[in-house]
Amino acid sequence: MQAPEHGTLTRPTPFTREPLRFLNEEGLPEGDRDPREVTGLSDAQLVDLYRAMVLSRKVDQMGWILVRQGRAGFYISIQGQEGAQVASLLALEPQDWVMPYYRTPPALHVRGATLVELFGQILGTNADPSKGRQMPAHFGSRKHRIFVLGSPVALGHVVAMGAAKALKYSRENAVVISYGGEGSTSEPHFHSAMNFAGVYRLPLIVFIFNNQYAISVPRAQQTASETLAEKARAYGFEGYYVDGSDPLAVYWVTRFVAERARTNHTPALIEALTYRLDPHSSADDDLKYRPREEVEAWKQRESLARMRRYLEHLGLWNEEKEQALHAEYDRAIEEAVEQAEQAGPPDLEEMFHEVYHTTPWYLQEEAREARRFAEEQEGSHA
Amino acid sequence: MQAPEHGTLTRPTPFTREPLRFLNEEGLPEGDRDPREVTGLSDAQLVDLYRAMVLSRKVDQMGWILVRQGRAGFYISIQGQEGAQVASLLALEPQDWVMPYYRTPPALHVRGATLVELFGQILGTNADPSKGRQMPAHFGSRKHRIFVLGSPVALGHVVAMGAAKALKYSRENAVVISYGGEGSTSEPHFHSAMNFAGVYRLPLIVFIFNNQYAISVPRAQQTASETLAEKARAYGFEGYYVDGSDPLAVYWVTRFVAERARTNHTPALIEALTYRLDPHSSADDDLKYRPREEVEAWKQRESLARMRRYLEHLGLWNEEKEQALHAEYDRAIEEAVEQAEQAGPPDLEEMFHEVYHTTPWYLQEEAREARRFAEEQEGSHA
Amino acid sequence: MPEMTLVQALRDALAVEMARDDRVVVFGEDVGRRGGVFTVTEGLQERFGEERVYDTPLDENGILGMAAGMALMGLRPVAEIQFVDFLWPGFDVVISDIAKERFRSGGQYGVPLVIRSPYGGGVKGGLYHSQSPEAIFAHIPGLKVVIPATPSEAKGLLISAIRDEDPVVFLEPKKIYFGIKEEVPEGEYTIPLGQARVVQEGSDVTIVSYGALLHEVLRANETLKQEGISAEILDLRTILPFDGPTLLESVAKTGRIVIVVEAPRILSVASELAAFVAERAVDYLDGPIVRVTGWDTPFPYALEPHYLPNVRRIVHGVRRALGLVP
Amino acid sequence: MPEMTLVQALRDALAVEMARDDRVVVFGEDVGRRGGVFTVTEGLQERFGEERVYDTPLDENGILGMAAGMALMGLRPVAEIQFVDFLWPGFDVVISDIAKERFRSGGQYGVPLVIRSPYGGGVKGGLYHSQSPEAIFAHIPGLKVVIPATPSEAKGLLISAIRDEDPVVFLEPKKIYFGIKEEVPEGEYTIPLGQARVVQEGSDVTIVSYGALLHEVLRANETLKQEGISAEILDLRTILPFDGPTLLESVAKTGRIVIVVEAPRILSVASELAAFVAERAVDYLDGPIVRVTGWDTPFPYALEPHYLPNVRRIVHGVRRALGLVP
Ligand SMILES: Cc1ncc(C[n+]2csc(CCOP(=O)(O)OP(=O)(O)O)c2C)c(N)n1
Ligand SMILES: Cc1ncc(C[n+]2csc(CCOP(=O)(O)OP(=O)(O)O)c2C)c(N)n1
Ligand SMILES: [Mg+2]
Ligand SMILES: [Mg+2]
Repeated sequence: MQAPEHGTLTRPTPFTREPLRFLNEEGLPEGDRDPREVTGLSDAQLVDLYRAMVLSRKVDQMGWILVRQGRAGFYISIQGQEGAQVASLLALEPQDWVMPYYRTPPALHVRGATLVELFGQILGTNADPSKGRQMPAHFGSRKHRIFVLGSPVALGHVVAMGAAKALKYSRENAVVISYGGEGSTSEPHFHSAMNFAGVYRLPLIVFIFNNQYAISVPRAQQTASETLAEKARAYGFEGYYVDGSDPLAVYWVTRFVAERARTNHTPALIEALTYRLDPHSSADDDLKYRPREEVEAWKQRESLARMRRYLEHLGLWNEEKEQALHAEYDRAIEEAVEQAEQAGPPDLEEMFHEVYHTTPWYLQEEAREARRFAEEQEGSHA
Repeated sequence: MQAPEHGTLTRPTPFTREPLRFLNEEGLPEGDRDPREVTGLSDAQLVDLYRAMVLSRKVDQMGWILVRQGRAGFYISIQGQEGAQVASLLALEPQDWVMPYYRTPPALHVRGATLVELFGQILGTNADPSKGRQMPAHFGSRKHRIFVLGSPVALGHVVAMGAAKALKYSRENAVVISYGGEGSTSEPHFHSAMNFAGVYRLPLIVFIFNNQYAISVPRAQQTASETLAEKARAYGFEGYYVDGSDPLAVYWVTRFVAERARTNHTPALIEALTYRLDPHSSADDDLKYRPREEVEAWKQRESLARMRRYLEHLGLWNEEKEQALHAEYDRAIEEAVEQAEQAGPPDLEEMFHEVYHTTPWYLQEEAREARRFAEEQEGSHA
Repeated sequence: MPEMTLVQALRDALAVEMARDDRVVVFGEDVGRRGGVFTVTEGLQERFGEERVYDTPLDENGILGMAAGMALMGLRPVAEIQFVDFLWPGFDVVISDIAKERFRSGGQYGVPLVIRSPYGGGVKGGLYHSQSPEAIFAHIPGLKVVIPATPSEAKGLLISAIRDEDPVVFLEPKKIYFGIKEEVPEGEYTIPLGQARVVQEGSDVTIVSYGALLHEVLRANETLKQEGISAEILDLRTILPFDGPTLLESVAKTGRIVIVVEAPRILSVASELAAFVAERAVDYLDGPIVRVTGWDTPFPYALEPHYLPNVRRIVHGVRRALGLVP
Repeated sequence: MPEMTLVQALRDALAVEMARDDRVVVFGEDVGRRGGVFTVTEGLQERFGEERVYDTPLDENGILGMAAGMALMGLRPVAEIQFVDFLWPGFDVVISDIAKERFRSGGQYGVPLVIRSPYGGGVKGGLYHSQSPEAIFAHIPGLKVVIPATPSEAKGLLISAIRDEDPVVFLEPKKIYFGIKEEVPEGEYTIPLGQARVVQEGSDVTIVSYGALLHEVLRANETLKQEGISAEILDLRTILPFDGPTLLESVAKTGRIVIVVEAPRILSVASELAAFVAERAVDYLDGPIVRVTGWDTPFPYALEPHYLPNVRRIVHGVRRALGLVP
């Protein structure tokens, strides 16, 4: 995305009690500021932003389908967070680095990851840049400056902190953004990452999706702090509380703190208030812990609807364009899934590669042993 | 110590930028409040407080002597923190629980631990309630409601949090106080303890000695937060910043938060600004990282001098009393050291006891083996 | 006796102990309202209230610290770690505090608590929902480590673990949480810790296993029987302190031993048992001590079917122990 | 060649690598101004500046996370953990991230870093300044684990560890930090990882050890010599991946093996080596595989002299392996 000039953004207010936002729940601008002016986003960029959100939603829907069809073993959804996820990614520069969390992948096309790669990861085939080594929802790609996340919640934060230290050491004008849910702020890794980022003034943005639940545990039982953004005080830097269903507000805040971090290494914490529209994962049953009505109410306020409404309000979008976009993406996604699947499963030997840079003697032995058993097995099936 | 009525204390101000205090650096009351009125401490109690501080200092001095004489293997000092340590312990009730840190032990006579027990721990003899199982500076005693600390910094905080949960569960009107240095706030355990204490509203007081160094690392490199007390905000409760060389201010704040916690389970963080007058431990050389003048300057402002000056100001103390007190404590300490040493080292079998409640078969075997080797060894020496 | 899955048997054990002893408190991520992501604690919060069954913030270090502190004060906490792969942020509490509390205090304090956690592969969980780290815990003096292999075993062992005076890491084979049903004794039912179970007597070879893999061993046994091989099958049950005497007795009889575990081979529990036998029973041994284990790699996702020991590999291991193959 | 203590040799290795490669960065608690509590990093901050040698907050999790992230970006961090007993708050970073980074990313990323840390007993350090947890790391695929036994070995192995593409846990025997001097090659000097060192050839028994205890083995060897026992002494050096072939070769020659380590016996590295030999070389074995180890207890304070393997216990172990005592 073409960036506005560096350092041109007005400064958002940190530590507010109410989330920063431009768009109200109907997607109409509120207050006296024109979000286009504050964010520097052109009309074309606004449309791009929306398109990327729609694509993320559609990738996500296909993820669910693949699980239902038994072609993927597991899935975890971005729905409800597309606006904040896409906008914050778009607010970055190509030289920046991204530490995703498990809800991030469906939006990573924003960083240039292809749909084939994304579905390769979900399907665990050779189309996955990580060779099918992890469960779905663990996409990473070095060439797109996306780290490979692990499953432990919040672990990425502390590693991202180290990556930010490296950027500063190497005098690269780039930031690291580390994503997580509000639950991740309870883990020790959050504390370590924040404290080191404050002490060393690192170009690190910790971006928290406060989607109000960590699986079944509500936000109020996660921490007693008034806001999550507030926690940044304990580490000597600023926290921003933003409406995560307003992509423009998220873009503004992220872009501002990223520019600042690139210039003078100021870390920042962002709390984006969102809501998870789906169950926690394909293995969850959310009716056990939250009322259907609550979910339905949030479906009315979520980012896609708001953003579309705003574009329509500006005269930049209509039903026809929406239809065309869906048709385009449906085709692209279908093709990508097919290609990803055709890449096929990894070779047996892949189990023993890249444990180390150079495979030691016993792993070579084990690889031969595994091969022998696999062949016997096939033999006996024949 | 005879307690003033519960709930009678005026509330200290949380989150101040300057440390709360009654006594200035010369030990004279400043401001318009009479510390005796605010704290509820009688003249006799003030003298008791001072006596306990002197005893702690003298126990500490003997600790250093024992190391120099090669009778103890290691020592770590309380000097510079006696005022805050003793006052905060005196502010508790017998039913409360104490999680010490390694600078706390010389003051634990305040909880009723005998000098023989304290020196038994330093010498690693049978006079140690923990049977000489740990290095010096690790005193604990169940009958005095003192937990047994381990060496890992901050680990006590998170365990103390669990103990506070148990107190609340069992509806006991008691608090747990957990001590640590400012370095301990960087560890994950601090974060976990604080967050759980906030979420469950636990009767936990985390008491931080900000003595401005963690071994060689200065406070400013430990964390970028403005004060340490500030960190409590991130967990939804209050932090108090107090002058740790003013025992009266420490008493007031500790007593207030302890009473409150016993009544309505409100956790609190206390930061006591102090200075470590000695090297980090008997294995440290502090001249490598801090100027002699800085240390000397702090020796002028420390708690013993201030408190004595205050008592003299009130006409409660004089040189004669001071001399008599020293003579009394010198004798008591000498006797205690002798008795502690005479208790003798633990039996060889003690190595295998209390690994488990009931010693499993292989440890019984190992105990026999160890005994055999020990006897051979003695045989060969004979 | 009612038939139960492993999950039901665990739930039953918790309910029995909670009803009997109000020092027993259950907590962890999602164990309250949600009843646990594997439903082990389902219904317990309704029955025993929010003070005795409750959700925690997302922080294993806090969970384990809370357990340690509660046990120190005389309660009997049963803490759930959602997957044992996620225990490590709280490992310091386990290794530095819980395991050493009784010893370092000269017996003044103890921490009778249970850390319950699902472990092991077989659920397509990839690197972080499949691991078997029991060997790490079993290297730590002061801990007990228990792994049940069937529903009734799970109940009896869990109740014993809760009543034990020492801290117990109780690892549950999630692969067989729901797949196996068996009759489980009602009410209070205990199985002593520290004793292996002789699942089947035999004379040609001793096979030791535990957890989910025990069932793979039993399947392999069908093949062995057909080949005329008489296996003595031991379920280790308690990994630490393990039942050395029963193991030695069996090897003295059979002269051959195969140890089957899921974890990577190097420094696995199979290694310890092998070393133990090689030190004590070398005179009885008529063949190599064979370890059938996971490979020495992180746990794979796409290739999981090739990772876990299966019937073929177990049978091959037995043949090696018997000198039938090189 | 200059004579150096182990500490001096380590410092020299760091200086050589820092001068050669500005991707090498050194950090940890008190390593900067203070030069490390054992003085290993003394003078490095003056020489290389505060950007390359710096102090950290008191948080091992932060230290290890920082190391992981920096390595991910192509630097070569050397992180000091002040005592390995204090590593555990950051263990999740080691086991869940560092060890698995290369594998989980399909080789897209690697984390070439070194975690330096003093380990082991012999300094009256009690429970938390004495432990030998190498077995825990050596059970984790993806890590390398290295322990030097002399000053020149320390230098050569540390330089190799820094240059290695994989993460290395480098444990330093603090007991002999200052007590042993030896000539150490100047400048760049490397010893390949993964290879054991034959310290002395022999024919009657193989003794394997590493770290500080190797010197106790050498002292025991004096007694053995007097008794006419010819020991082949191996310094394992790299604990993971360990040098199985050299081990087997030696046992094939001697037919007896004693393994000497400080850690508690159960699931110690001695157990792994014993299991390995029992699996592969049982035909060569003429006696039990003997482990001489620390006891299976937490590390004691007052009773430390009775805890660590000493000459008497090692000699006894050799006699057992040779069948001279039961
Ligand atoms: C260390 C760790 N503990 C537990 C889990 C299991 N787990 C996966 S996601 C999750 C909830 C995360 O909640 P939050 O951080 O709020 O993110 P959200 O899923 O709501 O986006 C839990 C408990 C895990 N993956 N890692
Ligand atoms: C987890 C852990 N890391 C490192 C150490 C080594 N160590 C002991 S005390 C100390 C400094 C503690 O500083 P602080 O918390 O400020 O307390 P102070 O000694 O200043 O009273 C360090 C690094 C330790 N004991 N535990
Ligand atoms: Mg959430
Ligand atoms: Mg300090």
